[in-house]
Amino acid sequence: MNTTMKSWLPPLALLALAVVLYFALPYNLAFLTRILIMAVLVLSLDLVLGFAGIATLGQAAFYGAGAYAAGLFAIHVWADPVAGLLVAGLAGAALAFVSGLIVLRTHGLTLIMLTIAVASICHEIANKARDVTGGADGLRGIRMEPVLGLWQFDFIGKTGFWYALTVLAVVFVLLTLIARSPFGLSLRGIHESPERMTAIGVSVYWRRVTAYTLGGGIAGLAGALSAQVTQLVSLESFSFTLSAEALIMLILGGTGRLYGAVLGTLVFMWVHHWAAANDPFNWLFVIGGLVLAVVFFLPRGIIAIPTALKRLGGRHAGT
Amino acid sequence: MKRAFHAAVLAALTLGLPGAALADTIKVGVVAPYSGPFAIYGKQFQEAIETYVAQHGTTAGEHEIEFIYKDVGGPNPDQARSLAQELLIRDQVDYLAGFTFTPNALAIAPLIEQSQTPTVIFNAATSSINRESDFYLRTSYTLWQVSAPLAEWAYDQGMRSVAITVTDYGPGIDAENAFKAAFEAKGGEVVDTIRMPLSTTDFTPFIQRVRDAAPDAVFTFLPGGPPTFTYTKTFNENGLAEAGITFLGTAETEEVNLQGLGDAAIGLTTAYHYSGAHESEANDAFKAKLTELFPDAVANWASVGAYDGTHLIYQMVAAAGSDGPAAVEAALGLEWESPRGPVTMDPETRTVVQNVYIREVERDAETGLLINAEKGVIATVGDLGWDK
Amino acid sequence: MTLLLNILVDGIAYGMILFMIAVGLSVTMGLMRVVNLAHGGFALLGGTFAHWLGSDLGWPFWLALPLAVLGTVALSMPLERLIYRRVYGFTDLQQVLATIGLTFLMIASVNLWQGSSLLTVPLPEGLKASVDLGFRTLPVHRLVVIAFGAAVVVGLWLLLDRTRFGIRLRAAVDNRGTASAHGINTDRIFMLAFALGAGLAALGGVLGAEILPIDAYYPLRYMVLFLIVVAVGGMGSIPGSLLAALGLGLLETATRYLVPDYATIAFFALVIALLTVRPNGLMGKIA
Amino acid sequence: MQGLEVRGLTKRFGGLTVSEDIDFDLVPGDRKALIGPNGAGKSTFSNLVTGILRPSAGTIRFDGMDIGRLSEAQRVKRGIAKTFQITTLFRDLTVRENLALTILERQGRGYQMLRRAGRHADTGAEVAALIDQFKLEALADTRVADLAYGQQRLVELAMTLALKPRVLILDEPAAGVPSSETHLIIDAIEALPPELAVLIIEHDMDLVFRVARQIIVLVQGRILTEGTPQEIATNAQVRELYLGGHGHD
Repeated sequence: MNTTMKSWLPPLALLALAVVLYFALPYNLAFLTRILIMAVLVLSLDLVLGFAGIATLGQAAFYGAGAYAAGLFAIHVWADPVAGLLVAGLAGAALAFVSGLIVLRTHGLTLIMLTIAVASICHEIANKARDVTGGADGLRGIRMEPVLGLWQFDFIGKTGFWYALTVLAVVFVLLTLIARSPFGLSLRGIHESPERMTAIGVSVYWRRVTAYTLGGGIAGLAGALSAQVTQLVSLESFSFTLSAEALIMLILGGTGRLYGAVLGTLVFMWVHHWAAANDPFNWLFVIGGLVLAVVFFLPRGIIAIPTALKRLGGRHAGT
Repeated sequence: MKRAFHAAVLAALTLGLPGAALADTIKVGVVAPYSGPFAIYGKQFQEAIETYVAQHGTTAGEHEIEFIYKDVGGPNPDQARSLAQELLIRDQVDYLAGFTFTPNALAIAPLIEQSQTPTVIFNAATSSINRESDFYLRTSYTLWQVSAPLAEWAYDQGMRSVAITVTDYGPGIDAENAFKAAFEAKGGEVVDTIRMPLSTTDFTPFIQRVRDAAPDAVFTFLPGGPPTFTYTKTFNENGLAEAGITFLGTAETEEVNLQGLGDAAIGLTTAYHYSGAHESEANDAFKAKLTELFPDAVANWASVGAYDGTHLIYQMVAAAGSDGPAAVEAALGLEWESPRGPVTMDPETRTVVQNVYIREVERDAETGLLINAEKGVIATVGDLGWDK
Repeated sequence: MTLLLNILVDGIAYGMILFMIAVGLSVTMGLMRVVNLAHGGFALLGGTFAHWLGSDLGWPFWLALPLAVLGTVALSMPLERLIYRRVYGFTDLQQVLATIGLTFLMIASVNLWQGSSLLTVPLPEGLKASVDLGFRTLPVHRLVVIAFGAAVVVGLWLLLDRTRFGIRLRAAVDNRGTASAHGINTDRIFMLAFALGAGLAALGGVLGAEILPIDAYYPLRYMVLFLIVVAVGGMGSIPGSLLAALGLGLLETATRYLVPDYATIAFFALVIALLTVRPNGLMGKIA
Repeated sequence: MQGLEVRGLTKRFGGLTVSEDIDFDLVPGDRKALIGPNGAGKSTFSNLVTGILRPSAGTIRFDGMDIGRLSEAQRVKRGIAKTFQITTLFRDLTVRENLALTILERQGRGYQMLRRAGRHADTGAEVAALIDQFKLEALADTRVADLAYGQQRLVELAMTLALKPRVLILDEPAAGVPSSETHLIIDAIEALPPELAVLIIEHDMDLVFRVARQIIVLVQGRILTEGTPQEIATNAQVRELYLGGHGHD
């Protein structure tokens, strides 16, 4: 019981931080909402990469699929946000399943390249299918109904913030449950020793396809949030940059711990925001330096800071 | 109206109104890329704005004007929208400006519609943006505006067959449609239409295909930077000019990267609304002030879009202060002498009506630099893409 | 027939540039097991030096080219010592993060020094001319690129097949542990191989600047392209890199001649098909 | 018939024949050992039986059914399990988690996503029983990476048993274990359920002669001879093989 409470402490602290930020930065709700949405995407990557050990640089494929699915669904079928979320999740999962069948037969660099190729093809298809997607101009005309029929998306972004925070919290709880479930345990097993998993009768391939599909679904949710809040979807949702940034945020925070993903997103986006506001021309120095510093001094990510400090403190205390 | 909106926002935030008394300071939020591969746009915008301010002071009518710059990084509608929201809510800007990319401009349509914020587009060139809100005003151009007159001019010069090569994305397709429609309407023949992938690095295959088709001219549209550089080089090296194929373009020979193109650029024909070499007092004054403030700066279409945009904002502020709808009303039909020539803000399309110049790249005898020498003028062209 | 010749000539010229830049990446990835996303950064550095020497200082191309390559090599060695040496021991993901961070710093440095506009390398008159091939004309510099590429192939072959360094390098690629157990100083091999890779990237960057123009964001723009060459060729295989670079160069050129509208989709689809059938690349050694 | 029935099993890699025409039976209660010099094809044989490799010729039947086309995972599900030569445990997980993971998979619960892994009473009971059987109580919540090597081999064995196999292949169960800890392994093997069919592949002759009731000698991919420990110990060919020039590793 005690350990259970302890393991919920970091996420609860993050939730509290989100609420504090809401009141502390009432003018920056749009920015905060973008962090929340990005955190959902990075969480999906943590499932795929942190838990299942699938190295990918193409997670944007599912984010984009979700964004376009949610946008098109809202325009042509029903502008209900929650229904749109579900459709987007399914779209992301479906694309992840189909591409995963091929991509997950490989490993290492080849796997990374194939995930990039899938996202690139999606990008190009969305660019080509200009009549449906609006091409490089973006998919416009998304006008959402109120969330659950109660809360209209407002100018300041209050509804958007709480909506995105709720989705993030649900995804977080879901992933926490999955992490502790037999399925989650088996993913850790695959990460550690795929040979042994096969030896105990598990088809590693199908287990990875399942994890990849789930991750695709969650990335689709993130895409849907972006489409619904911004009311526009652009080709950039499929971009390599997005996949790469999500990966950086995840490794920055620390893989396999969920709250590391959220923390990494928060730190990266905050530093970006701050550096871009102060000296946009040179902000790459800041982010490059930050990334190198983390890799060299905190190889397990920002979540390892307490341990590192404890070790440091312990040394001083002489224990 | 505008104040009412701000008051509503603040009431919603249940916070005090720290600078409520600043009725005499009008803030303008400029959203543009200042980082990443497109940072040059933000730089051009900011230098032009500061040039205008240096020439005309910081007051318009009885109002102080203040500019706030925000970095959007690149085509990123999420970021554009979030920045616009921050500008409107926290900084309480009364005007928005900038916008290099179409999706970024489109993403803020619901915001400016709701807050009734006049928004001056310095660059994004897709006609249909202005249909999304009455608060969009554009001081750049649309692709139809320059491509269609070029097609007609080409026909009048005796060119009868043309191959079209455009980069395969929104603006490229716009340019292709505009040119094709205008050229065929005149009776010309488009012998080949090639849409080149956005990621193309080696253009030889397309250039060779054009060469084999042996048309009178090739019309092209490319995004600025590396693709333009490679395309024009390849065009030259594969001897298309010698084979009698005329290069017809628009923004390809813009001034910032023009010197980098080198001798390969000499003789390229383009139709565009601004040439750095345009001879007029307004342009000379603009360029003189610009290089006085920023010795390395080169005036190009992005600078002039921002410069005229700033002029428009000054006029609106002088006429209507922070009253958005009144400001737009005041802007419609406005005429002024821009560094590019005479322009009018079209009341219907809210894009400037302007001259389109036929130019040819030459080496300036005095400075030894490459310039877009104006060879002809097609006067007062509106946004021809508005009804398409 | 002309079409076929066109594809052949353009594809080979393009492929040779890809080869020169990517071969160093393949060797370092095969040898040091480093996912080095910063490799394109060395091509950028070479291009930037060449731009500075040729354009800003007005030095002749044939002087600027070797100096740019040497400058890049000179920078790469301390970088290997100080940063990469530690990166070798990292996990794949940490390597990705570290080398991306390094890429950012390289871009930011070039950005600060030379700005974000195009960094052109002025060519001598001789290279700007075109030669008549009978069925078409071809710029001389493309021929020079092909010649340089061929020279690099022969040079690498001689180096790896005929010199002690080459034998040791190959031994180290095949089995690092055994090589070092046999008294081979792998630290030195690593540094030299790394410097060689960086130098080749710089050479490819400068010579290829007509097709892959240099600007500060070069390493990010073409990162995927170079990595695809390595993946298709097989990590650590030099013949594999050559085969992949020429193959992909021809493939990309062919799709652009034949199906320009769907060139990108066709290109990636074929890469996916190829990598699915041969997950370790055409000549990959490492599973 | 019950158990494993191998007929004419042959494996070639290119021109090299590593297993040739092997006939082999393993029925419930068997305690057989496979010995032979290095390169005799012992590992190849076990890989053929467990499905890591596909045979070039011959049949493998289990309970009378041809399993030659089944994947490794599918054969495990039917009850053919193997321990590893080198331990490939989940080093970052605890002993308890290693066992629970294995049992949950056997129970077909690997795709359960929302229930906590520790909440299945029957799984927990089985884990506890195995921990008890292998005397691992004190180490149950220790990460496997922190265990001594002999202890890791015990966990390895416990995990394989957790699959409830009917045929158990022990691939060098004592490899790398210091001689002071070998008795742990021998005790554990002797305590295996009597109805289990066990095949031991081992270099350590002490261990083989302690636990095997039938010994098969493999040389250059072929069965040289087969017999009780006494028969093998007195077999001239085998003595020649082990005491002669070849040596035993």
